Amino acid sequence: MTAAPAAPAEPEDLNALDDEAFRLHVRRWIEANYPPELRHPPKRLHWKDNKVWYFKLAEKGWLCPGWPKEYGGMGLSPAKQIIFTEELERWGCARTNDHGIVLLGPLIINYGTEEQKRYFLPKILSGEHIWCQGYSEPNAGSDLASLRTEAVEDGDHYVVNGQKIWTTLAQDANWIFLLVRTDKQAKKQEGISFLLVPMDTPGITVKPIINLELHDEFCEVFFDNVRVPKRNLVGQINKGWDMAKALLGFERIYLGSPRQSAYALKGLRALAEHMGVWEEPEFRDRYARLRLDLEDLKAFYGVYVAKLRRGETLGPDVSMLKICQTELFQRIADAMLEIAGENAGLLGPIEGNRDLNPTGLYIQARPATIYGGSNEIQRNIVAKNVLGLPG
Amino acid sequence: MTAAPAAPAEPEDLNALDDEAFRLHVRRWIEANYPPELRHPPKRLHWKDNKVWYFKLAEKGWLCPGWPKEYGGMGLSPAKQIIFTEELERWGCARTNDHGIVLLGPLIINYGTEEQKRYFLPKILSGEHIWCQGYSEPNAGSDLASLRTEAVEDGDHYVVNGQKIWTTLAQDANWIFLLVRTDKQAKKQEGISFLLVPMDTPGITVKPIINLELHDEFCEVFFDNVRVPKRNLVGQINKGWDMAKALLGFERIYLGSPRQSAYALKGLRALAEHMGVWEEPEFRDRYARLRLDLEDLKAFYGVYVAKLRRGETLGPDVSMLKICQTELFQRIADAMLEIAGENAGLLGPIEGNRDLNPTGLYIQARPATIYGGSNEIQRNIVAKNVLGLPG
Amino acid sequence: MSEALAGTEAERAESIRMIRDSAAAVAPRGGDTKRIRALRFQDPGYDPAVLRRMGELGWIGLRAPEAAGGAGLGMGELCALAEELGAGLAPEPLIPALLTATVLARAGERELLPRLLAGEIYAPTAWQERPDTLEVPGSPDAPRRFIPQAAGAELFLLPVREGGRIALYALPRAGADLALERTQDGGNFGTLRPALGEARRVADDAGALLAQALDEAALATAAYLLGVMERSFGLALDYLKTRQQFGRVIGSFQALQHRAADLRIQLGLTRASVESAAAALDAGAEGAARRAAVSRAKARAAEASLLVTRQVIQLHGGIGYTDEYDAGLYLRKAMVLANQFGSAALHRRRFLRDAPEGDEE
Amino acid sequence: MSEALAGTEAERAESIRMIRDSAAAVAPRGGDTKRIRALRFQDPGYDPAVLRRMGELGWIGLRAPEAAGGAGLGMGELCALAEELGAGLAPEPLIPALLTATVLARAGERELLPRLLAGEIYAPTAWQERPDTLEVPGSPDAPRRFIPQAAGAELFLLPVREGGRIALYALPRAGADLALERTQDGGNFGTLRPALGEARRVADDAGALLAQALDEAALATAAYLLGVMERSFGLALDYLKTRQQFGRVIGSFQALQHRAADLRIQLGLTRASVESAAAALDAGAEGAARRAAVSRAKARAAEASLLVTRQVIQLHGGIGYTDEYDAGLYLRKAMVLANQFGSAALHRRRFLRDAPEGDEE
Repeated sequence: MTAAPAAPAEPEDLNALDDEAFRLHVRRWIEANYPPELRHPPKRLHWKDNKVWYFKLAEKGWLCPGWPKEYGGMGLSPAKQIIFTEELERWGCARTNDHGIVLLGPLIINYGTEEQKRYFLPKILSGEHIWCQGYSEPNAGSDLASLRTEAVEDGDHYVVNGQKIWTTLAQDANWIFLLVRTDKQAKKQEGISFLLVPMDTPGITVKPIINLELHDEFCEVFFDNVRVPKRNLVGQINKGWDMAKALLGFERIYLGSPRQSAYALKGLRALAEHMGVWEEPEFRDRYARLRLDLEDLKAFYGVYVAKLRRGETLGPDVSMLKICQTELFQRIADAMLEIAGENAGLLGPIEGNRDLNPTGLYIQARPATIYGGSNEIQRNIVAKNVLGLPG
Repeated sequence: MTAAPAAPAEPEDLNALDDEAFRLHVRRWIEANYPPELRHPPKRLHWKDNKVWYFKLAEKGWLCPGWPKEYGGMGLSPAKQIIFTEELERWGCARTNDHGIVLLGPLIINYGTEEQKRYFLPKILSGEHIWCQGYSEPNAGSDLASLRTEAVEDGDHYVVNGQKIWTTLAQDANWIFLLVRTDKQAKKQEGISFLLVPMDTPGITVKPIINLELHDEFCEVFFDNVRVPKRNLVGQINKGWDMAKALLGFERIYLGSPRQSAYALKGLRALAEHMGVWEEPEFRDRYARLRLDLEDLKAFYGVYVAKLRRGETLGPDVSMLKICQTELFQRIADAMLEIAGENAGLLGPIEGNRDLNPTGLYIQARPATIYGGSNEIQRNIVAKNVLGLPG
Repeated sequence: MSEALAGTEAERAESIRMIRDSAAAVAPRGGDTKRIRALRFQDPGYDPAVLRRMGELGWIGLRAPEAAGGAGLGMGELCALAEELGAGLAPEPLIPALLTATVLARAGERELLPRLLAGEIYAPTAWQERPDTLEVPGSPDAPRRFIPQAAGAELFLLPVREGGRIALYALPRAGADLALERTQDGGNFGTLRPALGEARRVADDAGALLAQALDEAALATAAYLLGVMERSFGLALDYLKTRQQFGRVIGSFQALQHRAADLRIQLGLTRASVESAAAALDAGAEGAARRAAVSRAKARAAEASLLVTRQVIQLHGGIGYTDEYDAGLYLRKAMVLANQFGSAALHRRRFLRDAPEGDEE
Repeated sequence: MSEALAGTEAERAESIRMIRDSAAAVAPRGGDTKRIRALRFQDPGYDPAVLRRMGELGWIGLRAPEAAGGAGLGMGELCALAEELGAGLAPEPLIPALLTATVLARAGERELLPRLLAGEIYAPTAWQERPDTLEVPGSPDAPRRFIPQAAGAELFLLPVREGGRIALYALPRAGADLALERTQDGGNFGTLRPALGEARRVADDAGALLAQALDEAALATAAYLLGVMERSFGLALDYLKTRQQFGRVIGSFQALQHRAADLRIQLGLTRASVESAAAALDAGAEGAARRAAVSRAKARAAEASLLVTRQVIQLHGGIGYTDEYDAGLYLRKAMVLANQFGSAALHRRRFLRDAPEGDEE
């Protein structure tokens, strides 16, 4: 791939471009418009820091690559969405507060009423509503069957009581979409519904969780007799989990994107050069193994991208990508720590150089195998749903 | 440790020697008496090949280190038994057909009648009875609860029907000791009894199994209405498994002896020199890891030997040694195969040199993690009986 | 040979599907271990009639140009074929036979070629002077080692350095100083002491062609190993689903489930690696990029095939260690092929040397 | 120092048991993370009063000869103590303080020594000029790096090469060019630019003593890491036994059980490695054998402590990733200490160089 030539006029239909042209077109715009000081942020950014980028995307009409054009999205094919994401990742663009874009929007588009579509979608596009996602609970992480936050009918309202956890950037959001239990008798994932709730409703308390990065990316959100109008229910009552699950499928390939490991491997190389071990044969063999793992991960990822390109849907085997990617990321981070000498103990980067940050990466790599369905759960899925093993 | 000086007279009480003196005494005798052509046999030897060594040991009175002196054994303390075994392993002595010595003898000494002791023990010491062990069954390898070979009372006989498998050197044996089910109603390991059966009893068929070493070390043994006199029952009826299990404890530390891995690591070094990779830093790092694993395994093994020396009994944590030892052995064998180039495909040793036998070792290492309770079972034991994790 | 193959993606996929189908007729996936066992541990270690049949099907000439009587197909097709043969454990030396035929066809030799393409004569290339190498020194008198299934050879193709070039000689088996050693899979390796007096020169300058063909053989071997892994894993999967212990099917134990998942991931990575490397070659990758693609696939296949085949023994427990059970056949085949045309260590080193670094690789 | 300690096996065991008991009073096993948290991320990163208490208990002088006011105890005692401190995550720089005191005591210095032994003054040795080394170049002006808990130092001990010898200088903190960096565990590393004009020479020829004491510090650090691993693993074990998911205690899932078993094995190996190394030193091992024993233990502890502490995060899932939960404290402590006094890679190389080969090792 070569450097982008001079910019042509904006094409009418981005989907009509061939993949390479589309990629270059997107790349050019990102490189010209992304705030350079926000490249490769070491931590997830808060709204106050990333909104400039959110609004730039919104202004360009590129905020919602996956939404249909009629709702203000780019209407990109799955293959083009992947390229779009790859280009964002390649340039080290920060994730925005994107739960409205990635999860809620598609859900409303698929299951919402006309009124919900008209009310909520434009406010996501404008940045007026910033959403957060209330799925996980203290006793229901990978196990939604144990969901306990409940919504009880009371006239034309539901009354919500309970607690959510690992709610990403809840302190930045003014709305939350929730999975709540509406039928206590129902078994397993039945009896769960999907509710939209303004964060300023009385009875909601947000408590940030400081994580090992010493960052408050996640929150606990408490619900104490929170009254939610019934019109804020999306889709059928007691069918919330089915809807939510249907939308997780497409997200899963992103957890397997090799970009994170590719970025980490560059960091490993830079660190090895800094530490003077780059030319050591012991290190080179280890590095070669990691590079080969990365290249094979890219090829493996390519298999799934090709499926999307052919219009196929992804099966449970995409879990394998997530396992590969996250564990490779960790092995690279582990290698960084091991060659860093005493720098492995520093709280910040080496000599203040953000490209030499073994400890930051080591800690950042820890949750990769936990979130998005822990790798233990992913292996269960592979065993049962791919290999057909019992129980 | 230095070379042995000139031989002193045979001491009266070997237990009275200090450990170093005992070790040298044993070493000297082994080096002088062990048939050199049988050192480090690549495969388990048959009776016709190893009986010369059996008789040498018998003649010296050293056949049964663990038996009390009154029954013709050496009466060694556990610590001295370990030294004795270490010295046999160090010199690469072949295992004899030792099931009578190691397993049956102690069982009869502990649980047998006076008549059984008087009849059977001398015939083990003389080599007249060569025993094999009938525990495993096709559907009860690591799972004795599933034992199906049954013994039904008929007058003063039991009638045995069923099948044993993985019976080591059954084709060499003239007696077999059996675990049989005598109570079908009993649960789990209850209802199992211990029977002694001459191999020439009508209804017994022995079928050797060719293993991946292309060797017939193991056999299947079939029982078709085999009549066994009731006097051949050892211990209480339906308590056979308890007795058998009590004797396995002491055996387990041997499965964790570092000698096998130490021998393999020497082979790895010789192969690395032969292949010209000995000086390569990539190889040296790998070799260093394996050597460190071996040295730490030796230290870990030492912890258990020290316990025995202090007269303590070994708990379920000794399973950890077996896991460490067998998996290290395999990793060394794997490394050999990987550096062997195309020699990794040879059926025999490289250039006929028995010290350069990567494929022999690679295949030999496979069952190490299967026999003696598979490593999966061992990990279950550690989790449940050492760490107290639930069922 | 380094030019991109013609055809759309769909046409390529169809061509690859066809070759798989035809392979299944000769070497059914894991279906004929009785035949495999009957041929083990005796000379020549394979069935010459089956090798002839492979010739008739155009497989030996699969990579030879159509003008030379070959099929002119791509690495995609060769890898698909090799994978099927691996899954069927076919002991016939197709890859060495194809190596010789490809080199001679590309070098313009036309006299021997027809009989080689037809599988009438098995003529392995005796290029290797030491273990674990892809280099061809071409010493006139150094013994040539590790010649696959040499017991069945009628002729050896002998690369010999003459000045700066590698010439090729054809040396008849009859009268040649050939020593045979049995291999784990029941076949054999030959060691040949060259005697050029008996040999006939058949090509003048084939060094580059040979290097290229050795790389293709390395990639095809990776594909063969992929087939071996897959069938081996399939055996374990069947066992996990049927074997009972402690009153449960053992495949319901989570530790075994997770191990099976990890092996399945290795299969996925190996397939992606081999197929993307084949696609890169068929798209015209040259020089360092070509070598890097091959090395990546071979390094993966070598390591993963050893891992999978030995873990499959472990998943079976005792029965996996019997020669009667088929798991051992796959283990032994992986032992023979893992390091052929370069070990994982060799290919890792070569990959790091040749692979482009940076964002756009 | 390289002479064997007196005492029977039982006497040694009793002495080691006593030191463990006294440690528990100051640094209860995993019992006081509130104190630990209160000291994090502010200077000096530990409690000077606790360091003084350690001095009063004779810990700083544990390895110093009795004639010099020390306790003259063995590495067995030091490792037991360090292990307890690790289990309690004690942030007080006992090992660096002991390093300085031991070197000065053995070198015959008696002026500073009493206050150092008493813990009144913290005087780390500023020996390190680059990361991941055990060598002491003693350049007069090169910055000395990675000085543990330097924010609390009143004095630095500065090794300086003079001719073929390493002399020791005492450099007061006041006025010294010292830069501080925070560490993951909430403590700090100092970088000191030496200014010998302000320093006073306190020993003439301490190179060999320093090398020996650095090895002892490396082994003590391995023991500290053993304690860290043990408590970290204990946390996970408790969690596995209580946390419910899918209607079951998660410790009943076999995949987690097997992982826990593997971590327990690493604990067993690390303990065996550290204790056998300490015993070897106490039995009088010298030179290469002494270095090999230390390197073996430190290599194991470095790798195993990183493995265990990060696996413990994984076994906890989300909660393990919160700063509020204690699992992270152990992870961070292992990050700081794993490579201190030599990384696993450095010690593996040194082991291979120094360890005797052969049957009787």
